[in-house]
Amino acid sequence: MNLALAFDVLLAAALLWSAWRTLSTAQIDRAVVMFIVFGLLLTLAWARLAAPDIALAEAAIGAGLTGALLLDGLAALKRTDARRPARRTAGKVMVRIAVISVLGLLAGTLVTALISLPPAPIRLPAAVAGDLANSGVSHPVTAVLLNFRGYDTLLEVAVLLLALVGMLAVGLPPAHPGISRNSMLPTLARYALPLMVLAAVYLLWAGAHRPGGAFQAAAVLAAGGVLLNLSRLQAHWLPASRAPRLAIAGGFLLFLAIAAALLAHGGLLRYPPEQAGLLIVLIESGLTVSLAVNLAAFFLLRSTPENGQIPPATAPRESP
Amino acid sequence: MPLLDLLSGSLLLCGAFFFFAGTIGLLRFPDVYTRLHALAKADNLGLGCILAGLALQADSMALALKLLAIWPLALIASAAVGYTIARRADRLGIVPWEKPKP
Amino acid sequence: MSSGLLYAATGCVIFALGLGGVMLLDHLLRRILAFNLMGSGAFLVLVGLAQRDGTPDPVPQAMVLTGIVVAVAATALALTLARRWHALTGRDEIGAAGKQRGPDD
Amino acid sequence: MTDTFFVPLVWLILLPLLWATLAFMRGPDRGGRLAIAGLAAQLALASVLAGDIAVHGPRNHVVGGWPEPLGIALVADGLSAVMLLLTQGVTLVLAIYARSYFKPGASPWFWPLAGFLVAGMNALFLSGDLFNLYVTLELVGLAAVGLVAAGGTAEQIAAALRYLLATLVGSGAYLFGVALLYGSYGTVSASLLGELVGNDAPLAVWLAGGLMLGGLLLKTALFPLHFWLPPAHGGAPAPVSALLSALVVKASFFLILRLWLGPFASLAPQIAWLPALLGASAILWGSWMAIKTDRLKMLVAYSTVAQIGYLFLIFPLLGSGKLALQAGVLHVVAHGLAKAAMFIAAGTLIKISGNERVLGVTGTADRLPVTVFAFALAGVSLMGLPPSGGFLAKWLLISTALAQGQVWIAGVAIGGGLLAAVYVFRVLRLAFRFSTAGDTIPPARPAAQLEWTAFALAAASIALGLFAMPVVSLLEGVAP
Repeated sequence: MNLALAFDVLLAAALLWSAWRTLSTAQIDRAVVMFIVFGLLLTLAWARLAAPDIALAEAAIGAGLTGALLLDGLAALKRTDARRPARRTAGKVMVRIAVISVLGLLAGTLVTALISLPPAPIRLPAAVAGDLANSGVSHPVTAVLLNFRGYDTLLEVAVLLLALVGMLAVGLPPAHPGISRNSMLPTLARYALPLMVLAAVYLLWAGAHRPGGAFQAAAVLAAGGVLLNLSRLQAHWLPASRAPRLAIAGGFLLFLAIAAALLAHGGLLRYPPEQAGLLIVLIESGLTVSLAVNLAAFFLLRSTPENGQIPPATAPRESP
Repeated sequence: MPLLDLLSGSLLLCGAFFFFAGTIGLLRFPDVYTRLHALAKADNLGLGCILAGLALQADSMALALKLLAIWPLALIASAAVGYTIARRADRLGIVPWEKPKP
Repeated sequence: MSSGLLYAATGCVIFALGLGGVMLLDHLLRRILAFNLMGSGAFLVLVGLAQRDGTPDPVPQAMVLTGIVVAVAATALALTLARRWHALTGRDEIGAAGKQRGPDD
Repeated sequence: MTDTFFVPLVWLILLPLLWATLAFMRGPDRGGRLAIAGLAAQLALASVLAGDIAVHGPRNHVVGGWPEPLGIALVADGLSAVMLLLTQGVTLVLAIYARSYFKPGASPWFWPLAGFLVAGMNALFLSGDLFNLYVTLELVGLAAVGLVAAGGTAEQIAAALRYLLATLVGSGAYLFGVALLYGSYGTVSASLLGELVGNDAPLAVWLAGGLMLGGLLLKTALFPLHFWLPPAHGGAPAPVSALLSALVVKASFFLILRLWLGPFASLAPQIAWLPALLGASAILWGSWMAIKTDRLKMLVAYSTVAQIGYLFLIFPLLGSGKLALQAGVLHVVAHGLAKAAMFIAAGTLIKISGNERVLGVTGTADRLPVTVFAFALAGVSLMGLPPSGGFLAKWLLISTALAQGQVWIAGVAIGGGLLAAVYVFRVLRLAFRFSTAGDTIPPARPAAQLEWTAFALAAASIALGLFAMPVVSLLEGVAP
């Protein structure tokens, strides 16, 4: 067994352990921390799988932003004593045992099935490499994301926007107080922010020919927004504030407009090879702003400006 | 370049040692302040050693500089976050641990 | 066993763990975590299995990038719902998935 | 140039995305008129597309100009055309209803959510790529959850949470299946997979099929995976309930049908009895709960649980001939129209009587004749009485089942119709009774849009029985 594989085995074991602890540890705050640990370990796994783009996204979005959202939610959910659920009855225990055994069987069968799987008849990496020259970018993952399967990305941005609309519809949580003004955090934010903007621009630019791109850049910018907000240098956004909405919709509308305009060239998102690079940069630049504001809005968009009260339900009931 | 490899290797080992020490501190120290101390001091030193060791093996100068740029950033972040956590702990009324008098 | 296959196998177990978590756990936050584990397991299989011969495949990698963004969107919505529920009722669970309110309550 | 620019199947996806985003940009309570204009245009586009397909056969669009397996293909056949027409038509009528149903501030983000929902469904009906379908599933699921939660009461939030967890588990299982398929064959194109998957498929492919089917059954709320549906559909505001029951559950059913007839065609027949068995249980259980419940919208929601069951009775019959498929799709359309009508009629009844119990409809027939009549017409289609679309679908189903010697399927279909009669007449009997509380409730007249939209949908579901030929002929080209 060589050293690399030994490391993989160790990492796989650590992934399983952290996943298990996320679910099994008694305190919920530890579970959240274990999940963030899981995300960081997963980042390593992506690096081991030669997927640096995913590693970047996992660190910034999967572990980073999701972690921030979870911790924020955790603070809110822990504020009052929750009613404990009813005690487990014998029937419930039986269900539990049944579900666990079925899932164990499923996992076992899946692993067996994977080990005996013959090689796939279609090999897409060769196809990607073959058409890379006509994609407008030289980094294969960006070529797939923005060109070969750009339509997936179009819908995915819609999902992100939709989640924000859904949050607005559900009713936003009240603003969190942020961290004390006298902390060193504002100082850190002041120094870090220009660097973060720089890093985002670099990631966006780099995406055309190496790992990086709009999503990673947007995640870094969004993290900057969260940092400013926590340091009380950036106020919360209110549901009525128009600027974030315009920014979010703007980038997406630009993407839609380009996708539709290319119909004139023979198909949805069908770039002419000579202009593909330029159009992709245009789309990615718009998306970086739009996605950054969208991701930051998950954290910054709140129902009250300061430590306000929880607002009443937004809608009357259907019946009196 | 066996000398460069040797230097790089010993820096990496050194870094691993400090990380190990920092982790033991995190696990074994008695309260939040001492644990922060272990993390902020030992791990940052370990990180510096590892980055230096990796920079020696980098293919290009640009890559080496990028690797080395990580260190000050991590130092600033760890200082600010360590301070913030300690301050919060203090606000919550957690009294720093003292060696029990015999 | 290649490292791709190893991570794919790990992904299978993580997916099953997450599925069990969503079904069996009570606390909403933990069920949201479990759903994220399910997703991560599927992502590992998507990339790991495709790369079991050791060649990087950009297509599933791009798909996982898409999947990660979709997962964070779903998580943000789920957390908002959980917090709204908690604000309205003070509870952090909605009862096990299989349990439902009868038609008369 | 205009030739390539005017591609109906692409605009059916782009247009709702556009008006949803514009509605979001303009802010709370905005975008209703825009949505109705957009939906009207989409209905026209869907009709043009259906006409094209009827004349020239299935339409394709290669996104980005990259053919499969590298790129994503959009495919529209007769089945997609029927679903698209149903979706645009029902949503347009519901949008008109919703504009007078929601008072300002009642559901300020309804329009963007509805827009993304329609965009997601249209994209789902048109996609030929299994991973792309995953993204559309999430689009549909999250939009639907947002719509359920928008009511804002604790009960609705709980329903939305339960729905969200169910829908996320469903799409998670689906995604896992896609991952296994990509690993096994190196592509996620539905048409290529259809050629590659054979009887000798490795275990991983069987597992993929099982997980995808399971996840989609959960999203379709087939018994016993229906637990999330009654609170979500019964608790949401009426236009939302109508959208969910009439269309959203059908979207995942459509995908099951697509996978069943496409990539998994060679594996599927061996487990065809399972969905049928669950479908039969759904009919019995859902009807029984609808008969028992004392809340009006819960009754309609449990009726959906039962009616979903019929859709799955067709699976053992799909093997020979197109009749079973036609029966299933006709049922989708008939139920979609009737259930949308029934939910918004129930919503109007509740809004006017101020009582959400079944007993609340007592004596409403003379005050809301159009609405009660719409409810009754929708009931006729659900029971499967002639000349409704529901009748035609059931008649096709029963005759196909008898022709293939599957007597039990015919028996369940007939029994389900009788049970439906019990819960529909339970409401109608009360509606035509003299109300004792009649004089205490002010005889408010609802807006005409509230009454006549329900009537239009119900009438359409009856008319389907008389004019089903276009639907049936569109399905001619769909490979069973």
